[in-house]
Amino acid sequence: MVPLSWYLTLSAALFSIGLFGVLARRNAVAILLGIELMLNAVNINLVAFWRYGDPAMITGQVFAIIVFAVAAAEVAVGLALIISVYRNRNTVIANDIDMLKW
Amino acid sequence: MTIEMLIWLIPLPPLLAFFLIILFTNKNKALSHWVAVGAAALSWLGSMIVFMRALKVEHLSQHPFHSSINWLPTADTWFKIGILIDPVGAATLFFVAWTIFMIFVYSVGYQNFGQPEGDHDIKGLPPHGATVIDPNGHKHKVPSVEPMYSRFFAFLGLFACGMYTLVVSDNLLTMFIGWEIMGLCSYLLIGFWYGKESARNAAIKAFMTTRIGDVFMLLGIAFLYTATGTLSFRTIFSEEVLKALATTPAFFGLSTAGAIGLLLFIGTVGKSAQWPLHVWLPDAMEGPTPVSAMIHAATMVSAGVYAVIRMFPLITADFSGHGLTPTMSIIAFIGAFTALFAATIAVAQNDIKRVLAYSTISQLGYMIAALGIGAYVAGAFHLVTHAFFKALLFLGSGSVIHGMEHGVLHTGDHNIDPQDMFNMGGLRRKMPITFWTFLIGGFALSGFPILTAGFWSKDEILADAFGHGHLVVFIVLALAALLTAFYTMRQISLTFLGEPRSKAAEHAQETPWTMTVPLIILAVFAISYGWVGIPEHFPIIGGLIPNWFHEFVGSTLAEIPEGVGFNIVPLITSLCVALGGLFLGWLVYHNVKTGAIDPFKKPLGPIHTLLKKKYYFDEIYDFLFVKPAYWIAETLVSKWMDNGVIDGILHGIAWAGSHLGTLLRNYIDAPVVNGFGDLVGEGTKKIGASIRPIQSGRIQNYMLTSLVVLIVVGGLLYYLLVLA
Amino acid sequence: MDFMQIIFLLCAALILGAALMVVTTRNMIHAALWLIATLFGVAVLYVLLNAGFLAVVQVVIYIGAIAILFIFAVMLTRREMRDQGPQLNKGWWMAGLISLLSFSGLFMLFTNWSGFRRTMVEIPAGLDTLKELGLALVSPNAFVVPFEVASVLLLAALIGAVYVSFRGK
Amino acid sequence: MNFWNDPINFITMWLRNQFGGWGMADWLVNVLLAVMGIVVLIICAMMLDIMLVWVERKVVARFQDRFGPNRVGPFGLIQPFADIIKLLIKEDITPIGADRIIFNLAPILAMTAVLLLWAILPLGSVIYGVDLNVGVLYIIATGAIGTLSIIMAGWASNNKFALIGAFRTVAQMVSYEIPMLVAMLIPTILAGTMSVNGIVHAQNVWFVILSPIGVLIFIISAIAELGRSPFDLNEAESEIVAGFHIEYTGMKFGMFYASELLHTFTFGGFIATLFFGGWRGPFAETYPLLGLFYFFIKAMFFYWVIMWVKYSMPRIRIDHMLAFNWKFLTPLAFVLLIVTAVVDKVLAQTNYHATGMLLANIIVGWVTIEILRIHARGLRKKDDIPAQPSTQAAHH
Repeated sequence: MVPLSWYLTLSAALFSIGLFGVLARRNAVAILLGIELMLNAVNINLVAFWRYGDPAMITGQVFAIIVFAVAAAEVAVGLALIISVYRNRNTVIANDIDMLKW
Repeated sequence: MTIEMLIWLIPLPPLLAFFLIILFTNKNKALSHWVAVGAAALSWLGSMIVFMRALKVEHLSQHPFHSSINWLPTADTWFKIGILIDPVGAATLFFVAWTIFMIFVYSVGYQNFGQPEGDHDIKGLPPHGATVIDPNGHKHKVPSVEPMYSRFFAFLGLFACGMYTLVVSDNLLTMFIGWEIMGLCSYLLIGFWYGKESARNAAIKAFMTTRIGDVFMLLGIAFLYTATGTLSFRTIFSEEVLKALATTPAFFGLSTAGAIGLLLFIGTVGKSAQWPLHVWLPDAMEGPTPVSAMIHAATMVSAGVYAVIRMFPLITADFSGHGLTPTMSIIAFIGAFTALFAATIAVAQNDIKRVLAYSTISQLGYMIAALGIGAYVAGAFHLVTHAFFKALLFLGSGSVIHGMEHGVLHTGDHNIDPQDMFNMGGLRRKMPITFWTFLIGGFALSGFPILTAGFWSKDEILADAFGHGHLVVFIVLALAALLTAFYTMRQISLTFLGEPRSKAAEHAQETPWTMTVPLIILAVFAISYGWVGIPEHFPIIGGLIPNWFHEFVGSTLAEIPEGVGFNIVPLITSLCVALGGLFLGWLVYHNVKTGAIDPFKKPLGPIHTLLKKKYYFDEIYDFLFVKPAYWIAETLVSKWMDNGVIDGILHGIAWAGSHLGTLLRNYIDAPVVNGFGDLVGEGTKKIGASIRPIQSGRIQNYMLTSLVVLIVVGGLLYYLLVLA
Repeated sequence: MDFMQIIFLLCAALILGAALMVVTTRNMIHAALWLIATLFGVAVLYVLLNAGFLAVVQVVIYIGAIAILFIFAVMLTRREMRDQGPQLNKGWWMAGLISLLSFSGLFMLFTNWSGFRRTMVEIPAGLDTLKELGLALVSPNAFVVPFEVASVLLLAALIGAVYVSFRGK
Repeated sequence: MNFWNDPINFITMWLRNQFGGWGMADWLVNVLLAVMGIVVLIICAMMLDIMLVWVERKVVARFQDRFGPNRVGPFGLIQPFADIIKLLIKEDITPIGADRIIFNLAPILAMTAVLLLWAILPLGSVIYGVDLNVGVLYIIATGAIGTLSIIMAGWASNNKFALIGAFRTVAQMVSYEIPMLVAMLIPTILAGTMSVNGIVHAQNVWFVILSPIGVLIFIISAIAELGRSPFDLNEAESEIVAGFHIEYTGMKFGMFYASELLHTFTFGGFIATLFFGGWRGPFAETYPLLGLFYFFIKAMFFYWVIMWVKYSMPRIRIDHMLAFNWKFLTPLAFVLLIVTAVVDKVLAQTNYHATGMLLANIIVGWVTIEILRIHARGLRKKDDIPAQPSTQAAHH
């Protein structure tokens, strides 16, 4: 049988990879991809803890579903923003989108 | 639905109608009056159901319909409001519902619904009539519809709501609220034709005058609340509370109960137009006639008497049965005096509605006097019968005026006042339904023996006064009754009998069914309602019908008052004054010719003028109160105190402040405070400029930075807290 | 090493490998497709964890909607499709360091603490987790409020996305 | 255990004993059996697919007043094999600039998405791949994979028409997924389970009687999901030549073609399963092979219905297609879902369940038609009567 710590390690690795993607990629879409990876890492954690905890307590799955909803909303709005920025500034490089200063 | 729930709901439909009409339907006349009349019908239906149920309950006074809710938190208790229907309430509800409903229906006709829009009617003035062209090409002048038709029904609805609230209340506060709603509505309705200056003044006068009474009433309520901690009738009228109130002295040698009663009574004086606050009521005739009926018969003035009846146990708390208490004496005096005083004025008035107005004051005086001498049932009885026949008379007079206006429009002679009785005459042929119903009402008012309701109620008051030995009151009231019969017959004769004294009267016309049907219904009540209160000891017919009213209403009191034993003196008196007065009136006025002056003018001379000028009360009040008030306001307060003293002080302060400000600015603010502020600002700016490059606007940099900081701090904490 | 462990390790390899490709590949379309592979792997993990519903939902939402959206977005921001120039920014070594640090920190925690279960809990016979999940989502005693809030969030996101990306007329 | 009562289990048991007798480990036997089952199912499906080519060609010919294939073999039955040979020997071209891996992966994924559906399709009372407790969602999930295959094909071809075709397809499929899912939730509610098997078992009364409008919505969105006429915008010849598979040749194109046909048949099967009792029929419980027969009859019928629609309807415009979905089908589906849920809850334990449900559907349908009529009248009024200067004033 697979111990719980394996899942957690996998989740941590996935999370770190996602984090790297968020921090290092230049393309804003790629940053969002990284965020998706991180969210999935979280979901693995939630479901694994549900399964290795008390399966009658459904909380882990519910949280996972809510994370799904949040992910969907985040992608929809995020991509809309990126496309909108792309139309106005003709770029999707995150570091070029630096209007948010002063 | 429980009956209590139904009672809660009774005041609601007219209120809803008010808001509906004001907010939504005011553009549509038909819809508006349907809403209003429908609401009145609903309330009427509810009231009738309540009344019928009340009749079925045995010992209603012990188990009245009562329910209350917590309303206002007062420290650790609740101020409760609720509804209460005991026998008095039920009887009042009965006549209130009927008259209000009738008045609503009547208004549809009175305000000329269905007639064309006026030629040059404007809002705020009575309609002037419209020109129509018939198929033959002839032009006719016909009455035009009231321009503010919907608004009128809205006000009527609010008014009805106030009255119902007052009747079903179980405590003084909500009763007072209903009372004040009516005060507002009477102001709005009297000034309904606000384009007329007289209407404006009348409205203000009515509002101000009743306000005097209301202030005292509010004082009384406050006093009562301080003394007992409650305003609920049932609690106040419990034996221990009454006893405590009766035995606690207040001021001027009055007991607390007496003092409160007196204060509350002053409210009644204002509302029911008793001397000396009677002056507003005749002027209130400026409003449309249904309003007059509403105010003078069914609702507002009755509300005053109703309040006294309600508070009767309190007023008579220290009444032992012999010898009136000071409060009661005052009440009896004012009532009796008003009864006679107003009756004398009524004799000399020519305006058909003014006669009725003074008659109302007089009759209310009757009731107040009856209550003052402890004749509880008689007062209540007269209240009910009076409501019916006075509503009938007012509506009848409205019908007459309406018919006359039709004649005026027809002839086109606008110099003729359609309300002046000397312009009428002979209308019995033109307006038969109005005539007969008016006759019934008039006879009831005069106390025409046996047949009419007025006779029984008046007779009971007289009998009570005589039987309990209040001879002065008895004589004054008998005199007043004589005068009442006289001026009633004078009115009937001048209006309906004889020959027409003007072109307008010749062309008067019977009014539409919406006006006559209420007249007929009310006429039925004006006759038949007396039969429920025939004393048991009356010769021949006494005992044929049980004296239901006495038992029913009387049971409201802790102990049912003894019916007065039969005595021939008051009966004879009342027969004499009624018949004599009627005969006298007919004798003098049955054949007044066109253009004739009042036959009484010459023999009475200056007394007639005095009466006609209403004892110069308006002028006296003007000199005593209004002028000084103007002087105080304009000269004393405005010119001297406000402009001189207060403004002077203010100007001085302003001058000093201005100079001080200049000093502070030049020597403290500019160098010290500003200098410091500028220093801080410049410093911040410089620091900001030096660390600005950190904020690159690049989101990944931010995140990287924050994560580095997080890891460093987290590592540090871990090292410090866990490892060390 | 039993059958389950083999499957798990295969899955983990797929997930991590694909995830690494997601963050390193130069071609954005490929990155999105690698993301899909990652998500598939995660779906299989859910199946291993007896959360079949979540697995299917994962496929429906992530692959059917989110990944498609990504591909659309990549195509709409077309100039970047040519994939010239570096795909990582100047601070990538710092980012890598931080990621590595966070992973090693978490890994240290996992290895140092021995309280984790080594085997799955038996799901009680007769316990239908799907039904339980459904009830929990709409039961007032459980998660109906978060659930509704999530739905409102989705609606807001829908309107917001349309508004933000709408070109106007 | 009788073969006729439970053929699959009979064979499985027999094989298990056989393998066990050879000394295999248990898990190995399980894996082996599963693989065998999958292979058998896929082979059956593919064989069916080949026949479907013939059916399609025959039916379209009859619709167009032709004979169709009639030269190769009796009734042209061998024609599909000839087609396959032709496709196999054609040159396999991968265009320059194409994304090679993705380009080759796409047709495989397209076929996979269809075959995945067969895993949960109950062919008889005991003949099915797996009884998934989230079966209804699974259908949507595989649909997502189909979408993915098309967008991959469109993008990897490095061709404008292909990309536009893929965009259109994705827009269409993602949109019509919603009414389809909602329509599938109706049998879910009525049966109280998402398992496709459970839904079949719950259909003592065919759900088409309980929810005729649900069937309509499902069929329409299924046609759109399949990308068949009148929703075949992804391969509209007059506009974008051939859409997403413009660059595909030989067997790669054949895969798309075959997947489309099989997909259609599969959806015919799901229509039958979800709303028309699936394999149910007289004696189907005792003799599952009879159920198999019933199932194929029904599935073929709906396959034919979809063809019927395809060959008798013109293609609609893309904005009409999207407007139809978002402004009509989706709201209607949601209204129907809510009504179904409420009526089901209210009448669940009563005898009027079926009647009430039918009545509710009729009312919903009637209201829909009324609203459409009023809307159409408004549109006509707006179109027909141009604003004219009022001539009435002259008369006064």
